[in-house]
Amino acid sequence: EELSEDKLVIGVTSGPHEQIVEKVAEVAAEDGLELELKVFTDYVLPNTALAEGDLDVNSYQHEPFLEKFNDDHDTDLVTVSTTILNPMGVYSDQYASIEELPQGATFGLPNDPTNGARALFILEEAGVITLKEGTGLTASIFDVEENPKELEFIELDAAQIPKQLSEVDAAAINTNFAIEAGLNTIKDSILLESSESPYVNYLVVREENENDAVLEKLTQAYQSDEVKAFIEEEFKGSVLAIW
Amino acid sequence: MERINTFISEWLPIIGGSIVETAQMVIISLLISTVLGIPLGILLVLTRRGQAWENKWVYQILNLVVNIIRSIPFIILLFFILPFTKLLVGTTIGVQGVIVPLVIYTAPYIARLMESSLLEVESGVREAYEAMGIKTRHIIWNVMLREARPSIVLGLTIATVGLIGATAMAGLVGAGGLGDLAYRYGHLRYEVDVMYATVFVLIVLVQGIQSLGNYVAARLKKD
Amino acid sequence: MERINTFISEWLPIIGGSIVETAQMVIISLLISTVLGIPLGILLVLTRRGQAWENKWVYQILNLVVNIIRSIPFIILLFFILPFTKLLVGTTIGVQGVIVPLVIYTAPYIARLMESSLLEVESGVREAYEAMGIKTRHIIWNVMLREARPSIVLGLTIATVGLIGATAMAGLVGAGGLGDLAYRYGHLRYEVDVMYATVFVLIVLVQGIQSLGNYVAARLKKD
Amino acid sequence: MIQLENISKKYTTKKGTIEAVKDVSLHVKKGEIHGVIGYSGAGKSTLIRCVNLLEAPTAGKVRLNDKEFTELSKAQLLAERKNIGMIFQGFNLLKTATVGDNIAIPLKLIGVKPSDIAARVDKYLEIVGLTDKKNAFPGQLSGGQKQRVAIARALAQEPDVLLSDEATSALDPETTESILDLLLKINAEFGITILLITHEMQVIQRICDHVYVMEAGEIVEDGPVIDLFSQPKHKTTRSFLNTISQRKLSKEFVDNLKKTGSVLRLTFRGEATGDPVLAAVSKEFNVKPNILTANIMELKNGVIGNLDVHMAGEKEEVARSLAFLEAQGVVIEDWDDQYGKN
Amino acid sequence: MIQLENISKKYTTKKGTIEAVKDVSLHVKKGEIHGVIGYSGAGKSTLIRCVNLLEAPTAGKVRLNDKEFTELSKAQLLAERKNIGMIFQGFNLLKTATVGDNIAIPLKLIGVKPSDIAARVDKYLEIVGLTDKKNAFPGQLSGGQKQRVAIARALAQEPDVLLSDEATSALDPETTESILDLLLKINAEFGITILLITHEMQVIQRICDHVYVMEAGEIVEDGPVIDLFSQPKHKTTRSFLNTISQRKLSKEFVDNLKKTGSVLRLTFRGEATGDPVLAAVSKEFNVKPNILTANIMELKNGVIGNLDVHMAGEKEEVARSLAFLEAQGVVIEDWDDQYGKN
Ligand SMILES: Nc1ncnc2c1ncn2[C@@H]1O[C@H](COP(=O)(O)OP(=O)(O)OP(=O)(O)O)[C@@H](O)[C@H]1O
Ligand SMILES: Nc1ncnc2c1ncn2[C@@H]1O[C@H](COP(=O)(O)OP(=O)(O)OP(=O)(O)O)[C@@H](O)[C@H]1O
Ligand SMILES: [Mg+2]
Ligand SMILES: [Mg+2]
Repeated sequence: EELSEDKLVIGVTSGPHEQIVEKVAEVAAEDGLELELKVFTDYVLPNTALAEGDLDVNSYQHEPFLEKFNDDHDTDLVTVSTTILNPMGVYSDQYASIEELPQGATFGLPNDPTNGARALFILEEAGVITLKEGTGLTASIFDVEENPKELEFIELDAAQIPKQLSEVDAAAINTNFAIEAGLNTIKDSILLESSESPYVNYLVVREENENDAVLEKLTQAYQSDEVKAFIEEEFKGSVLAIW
Repeated sequence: MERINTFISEWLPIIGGSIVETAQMVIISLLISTVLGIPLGILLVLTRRGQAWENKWVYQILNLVVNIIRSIPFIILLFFILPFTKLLVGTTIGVQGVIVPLVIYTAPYIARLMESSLLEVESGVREAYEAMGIKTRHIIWNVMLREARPSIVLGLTIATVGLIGATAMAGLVGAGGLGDLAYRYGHLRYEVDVMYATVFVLIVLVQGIQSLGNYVAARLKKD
Repeated sequence: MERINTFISEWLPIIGGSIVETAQMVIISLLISTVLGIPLGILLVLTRRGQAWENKWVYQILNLVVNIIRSIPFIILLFFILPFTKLLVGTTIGVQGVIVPLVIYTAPYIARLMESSLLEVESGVREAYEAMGIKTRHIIWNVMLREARPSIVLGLTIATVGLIGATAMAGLVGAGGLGDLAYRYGHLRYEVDVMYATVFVLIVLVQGIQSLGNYVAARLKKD
Repeated sequence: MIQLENISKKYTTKKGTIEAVKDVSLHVKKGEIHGVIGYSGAGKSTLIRCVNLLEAPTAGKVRLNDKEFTELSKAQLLAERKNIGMIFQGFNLLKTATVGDNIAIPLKLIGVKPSDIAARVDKYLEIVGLTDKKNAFPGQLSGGQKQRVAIARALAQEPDVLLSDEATSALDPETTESILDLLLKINAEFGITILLITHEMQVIQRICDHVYVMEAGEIVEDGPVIDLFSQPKHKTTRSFLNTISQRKLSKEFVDNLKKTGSVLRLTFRGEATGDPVLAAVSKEFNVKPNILTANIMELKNGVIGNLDVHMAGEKEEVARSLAFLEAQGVVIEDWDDQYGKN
Repeated sequence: MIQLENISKKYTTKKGTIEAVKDVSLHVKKGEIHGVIGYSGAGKSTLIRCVNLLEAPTAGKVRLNDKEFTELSKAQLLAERKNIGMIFQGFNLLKTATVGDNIAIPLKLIGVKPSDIAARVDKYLEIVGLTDKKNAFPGQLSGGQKQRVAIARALAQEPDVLLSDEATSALDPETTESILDLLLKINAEFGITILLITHEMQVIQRICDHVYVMEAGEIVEDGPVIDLFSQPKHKTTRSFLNTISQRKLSKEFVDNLKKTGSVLRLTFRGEATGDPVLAAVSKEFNVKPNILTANIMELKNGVIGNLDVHMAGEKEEVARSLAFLEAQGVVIEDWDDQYGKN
C-alpha cells in the first residue's frame, strides 16, 4: 500500500531526533506535507510499529541496528536516506588520557544497546579491551573478552551520564548530552569516535514503500538548509548533519 | 517576568496537551480496570475457603494470575503483551496502545486492594443477610461493597495515583503524557523549567485526587 | 537440550547476579521504607481531626508531603533527587545510588497503606484502652498496630511487590537487577530467552512474597 | 415447624476439640413458641445457628417446614431462609445505612414489592419505638436502640419461622414487654413459629409454650412451660425460676379478714424489721396485728420490709395504733389487689 | 468519688441537635455504689462516658477523686484514668489476643509489676469462670463469655473507681449473681467507688446505695435505694420496680394457722384456677379451705396457680380431701418457709 502524498506518521525517539524532526515538520508543512510525530523513549517499538503499519516512517537508528533488528524480528525495513550523526566521546574528570586509567577503574557507558555498543567499540579501537569473535554491532558488556585493565563497567542512562561523570573514572557520552551539560568536546574528551563512523542515522520505511514518491519530499525537507542551520545552532557541532 | 511569559506561551499548549493525554490514559484505564478489578477482587474473596463460592481451583488460579501479572514490572509488561495489545486494539502505540497494558497492570492491583477492603467487612453483617436467604450476588452489592465503600474509595485513590505513575512510562510507546513530558524535556533535553512545571501539575493533580478520595471516604464512613 | 545448556551456562551467572542486585535493593529499601513509613502512617492517623494527637498543621503538611512524593513517577523522582542522593550516600549510581530514591518512593506509599489499615481498627477497642489511661504511644503498639497486623502485612506485601516493580528502573542508574535485565537484554537486545527466564524468576519471587504475606496475614487474623 | 434430630457441633481449635452442642433433639410445631435457657457458654447460640445452617452441625439432621435442611442444595437453602427471620446476639447492622435503610434493604432483596417496603419500614419502626431515628445511622444509636433495629429488621421480613438469640436482653423491662406483646400478637395472627434463646425467665413465662434447659451443650431438662414451671426438676431450672415470683394475698381471703379489722401494707425501712414495732403495738393498743405476708427486700445496706398485716381490733384503736406506727416511720397503705400492676 | 455538676451533652447531626444528657448532677462518695436505670435511649451510656471524659460534655463539670477532670491536661487525665476501670456495653476486646492476653496487656501498660501480672490474670479469670478459656481468642467465645472477659479486664486493673455499662445484662442470673457478689466484696475490701448502669432491678437491689432514674436525658428521680424502693414516685421507677418482688407468708402467721389445720402449697395447672376445686372440697369434706396467697403465673397458654392454702379441719378429713385434690391433678406440698431459695 502506497504512502499518502500529504501526510506521514513519523516515529522518533525523544532527544535530538525528536527536536530535529519537529523542525523538519515545519519545513515540510510549507511543501504541503504534514508530519505527525510519534515520540518514543523506547528503541524497539518505533521499528515494530513501523513494521506493523502504525508508522509510515521512522528516524532514530543507524544501519547496524536496523540490520540486527531485521534479523531478529524477521522484518524487512529499509533505509531511505541519511540524516544525522551523533558522535560519541569518552570523557573523564580526573584523567587526561585513556592510558592513565588505573587498574580496576570504573567506566560509565550508556545502557541502551546502540550507544552501549558504540562505547565498547571505541574502547576496542583504542585497544583497551577486546570483544568476542563475531560480536555484532550491538555488543554488550557481556561480550567483552579481554579486559586487561579490569575496567568495571557501569551502564547508565545516556542522558544522565554527564551529571554522574564525577562518580566514575571515565564514561562514554553522546556529544549532544556532553555539550548540554557544559562539557567541552575537545578539551574534556579523552577519546572521540572517528568521523568514519558506521553510525550514521537513516530514515527508515517498510520495503514496499521504498520507492514511494512522498519519501522524496520528506528527504528534501530533512536535508534542507533550514534544518542544517537549526542543527548547527541547536547542537553546536555535537550532532552532525550528514548530507 | 518576560521569561515567564514566553515560557507560558511556549509551553502551555504542550503541557496542556500532555494533561489531556494523561487524563485520557488515566480515566479510560481506570474505568476499565475498576470494572475488571472489582469483580476480580470479589471473586478472590468469595472463592476463598469458608466463603460463599468456595472453590479451591478458581481461587488458586485467580490468585496465581493476579500475582503473575503483578510480578511483572510495568516497563516489561508493556512489551511482554505487545502482541496481545495489537490483537485487542489493533495498534501498540499511542494512547490507545498503552491502555491495554495499563489496564492489565492496574486491574489486578485494584483486585488486590478490593480483596483487602472486602475482607475487612464485618462477617456478622454478611451472616445476617445470609440468614435471610439473600443471594450472594445481592450480598456483594448491598452489604460487602456498600460497607467497604470508604475503604474501596481509598483503595481506588491509591490505585489511581499508581496509575498516574505508570503513565509516566507511556512515552516508551509514544503515548506522551505528563510523566513523559517531564522525562523527555527535563531529563533528556535539560529543559528543567518544563520539568518543574510538569511535576508541579502532577502534584496538583495527585493532591486533588487524594483529597477527593479522602473526602469521599470520610463522607461514606458513618460511624 | 544443547541450547538450554549453553543458555544456562551463559546466563545463569548473570541472572543470579541480577537476583542478588534485586534482593539487595528490595530488602534494604523495604526495611528503611518500613521504618520510615509506619511511623508516618501512624502520624497520619493520629494527627487527624478527633484523634489523640489532633494537629491540623502536622496532618496537613504530612499529607501534602506524602502526596507530593507520591505524585512524582519513579522514573522522574529518580533523577529529580540526584543531588540529594549524592549528598546522602555519596553516590548516585549502582545499588547504593538507587536505594535513596526507592526509599523516598516507597516510604510514603507504605505510610498511606498503613494509614488505611490503622483506620480500620475498631474504635471501641482503642477507646477501652484510652479509658484505662493508657498512653497513646502504648495504644499505638498494643492496640492499633497489633489489631491491624493482618492488614499491615497485606499492605507491606503490596508495597514490596510495588517496590520490585520500581527496581526495574534501577538500570537507569546502573544498579542492574532483574527488571533491568529483562528490559535491556530481553527487550532491547531481543534475547527473548533471557526475558522469559527473568520474568519467570520475577513471578516466582512475587508469588513467594505474596503467598508468604497471605499466610502470615491469615495466621495473624484470629476471628 | 422446626425439628432438630441429634444435632452435635464440635469446634476444632489448636487446643483441642470443643463440643458446643451434644446430641440435641427438639421439635417446635408450627405456630408454637419454644425457648432455650441456660448459663453463659451452654451452647445456646451455637444450637440456634445450626437451625438455619449458619453453622453446619457436625452430626444430626435439621428439618424445617417439612424440608430436610441438611440435604438441601445451596440455592434451595437460600430460598427457604427467606421464610426464616433471625435476631442475633450482636446487632449485625449495616454501619453505612440509616436505620430505615437497614430495614428496607433486606426487604428489597427478598423480593418484597417496592410499593410495600416504605409502609413496612414505618410500621415496624413504630412498633419498636424508633420512628424518630429513621434517618439516624447505627453509630448514632444507643445499645438498646441498635437491638431494636435488629428486631425490626427481622420482623419486617414477616417470616414463617423466627429465630431469636437474646433479642431483648439489652432492653429495659418496658421495651421488652412491648416486644414480647408484639411477638405474641404475630404468633396469634400469622401463626409464626418461634425458637428463642433468653436468660430472662419472664420471656419464657410470657410467651413460650415449651422450654429447654441447656447445660454444657446438652438439654438437661425440657417440657411444656407449664410443667417446668410447676415442677422444675433440674437445679439449673430452679435457679432460673427463682428470678420470677409474684406471690400475693388472695382477695377473697383479705376481704374475709377485713371483716375483723383492717388489712394494710406496712413498709418498714432500715435494719429494724417489723416484729419489734408490731409487738409494741400489740402491747400499747388493744389491737392484734397479724403479719400475713412479708416481702423482705435485702438491699445492700439495709432491708425494706414490706408486710401485709391484718390489724384485728376496734376501728378507733386501729387508727391510734396506725398513728403510732407512722410516728415510727412506717409507711402505711391500704391493701390493694392491684399491687404489682402499675 | 465521682461528682458531676450540670452535665449536658448534645450531639449535632445533619438532622439537628440531639440532647442526650440534660443538666445532670450526681455525687458518688468514695466507697459508694450508685446505679442508673432508665429506658433504652435515655442517655445512660452517654452520661457514664462523660465521667471519664471519653465523651466531652457540652457543658458542666466532672470532679473525680477531688480532681477537676474537666480542667486536667491530657497527660494528667491519662494518669487519672489509670485508677478508673470501665466495662463497656460492647466488649471492646482485642480480636488478635487470647483471653489471657486481653487481660494481661492493659495491666502491663498501666505499669503493674510483670511478676504480678500472671497471678492477677489467673485470679480474675477464675473469678469470672473462664480459666479454661485462657488461651481462646474472643472469636471463639460466646456472648456472655466475651462480656465476662471485659469484666475481668476492668477488675484486674484494680481501680479506685469503676464505671460499668450493662456489665451483666448479657449474663444468666447465676453468673450475674457471682459478679455482683464480687463487686460487693471488692467494694467492702478496697473501698472501690462504683457507678453502674443497668436495666435489671436486682442489680440495683443487690449492690447499690443510691439509684438514679433517667428519662430522655434527665434524672427524673433519685435517692437512696431504700427510699426509692420503698416509695417510688415516678412512673418509670415503679415500672422498673415491678420486676422484683419476692413476697411470702410470714412464718409466725403460718405457724399460728397450723394449729387449726394444715398449711399447704397447692399447684394448679391449666385453665382451671383453684376456686371451683376448692369449693368442691369444702362441699364434699368437712374441711374449710382458706386461700392465703396466690401466685398466678400467666403463661402463654394457661396459668399456673400457686396457692398457699389453710385447710382447717380434722386431720383425717384433711387427708381425704387432699387425696381428692391429688386425683384432680393438683400438686400438693407442705408449706415451707424455704421457698424461693434453692
Ligand atoms: N454519636 C451520636 N450521635 C447522635 N446521637 C447519639 C449519638 N450517641 C447517642 N446518641 C443518642 O443519644 C441518646 C442517648 O443514647 P445512650 O447511648 O446514652 O442511651 P442509653 O440510655 O445508654 O440506652 P441503652 O439502654 O439502649 O444503651 C439516644 O437517643 C441516641 O440515639
Ligand atoms: N468458633 C468457636 N470456636 C471454638 N469454640 C467456640 C466457638 N464458638 C463457640 N465456642 C464455644 O462453644 C461454647 C458454646 O458457645 P455458645 O455461643 O453457643 O454459648 P451460649 O450458650 O450462646 O452462651 P451465651 O449465653 O454466653 O451467649 C462456648 O464454650 C464457646 O466458647
Ligand atoms: Mg449466645
Ligand atoms: Mg447504653
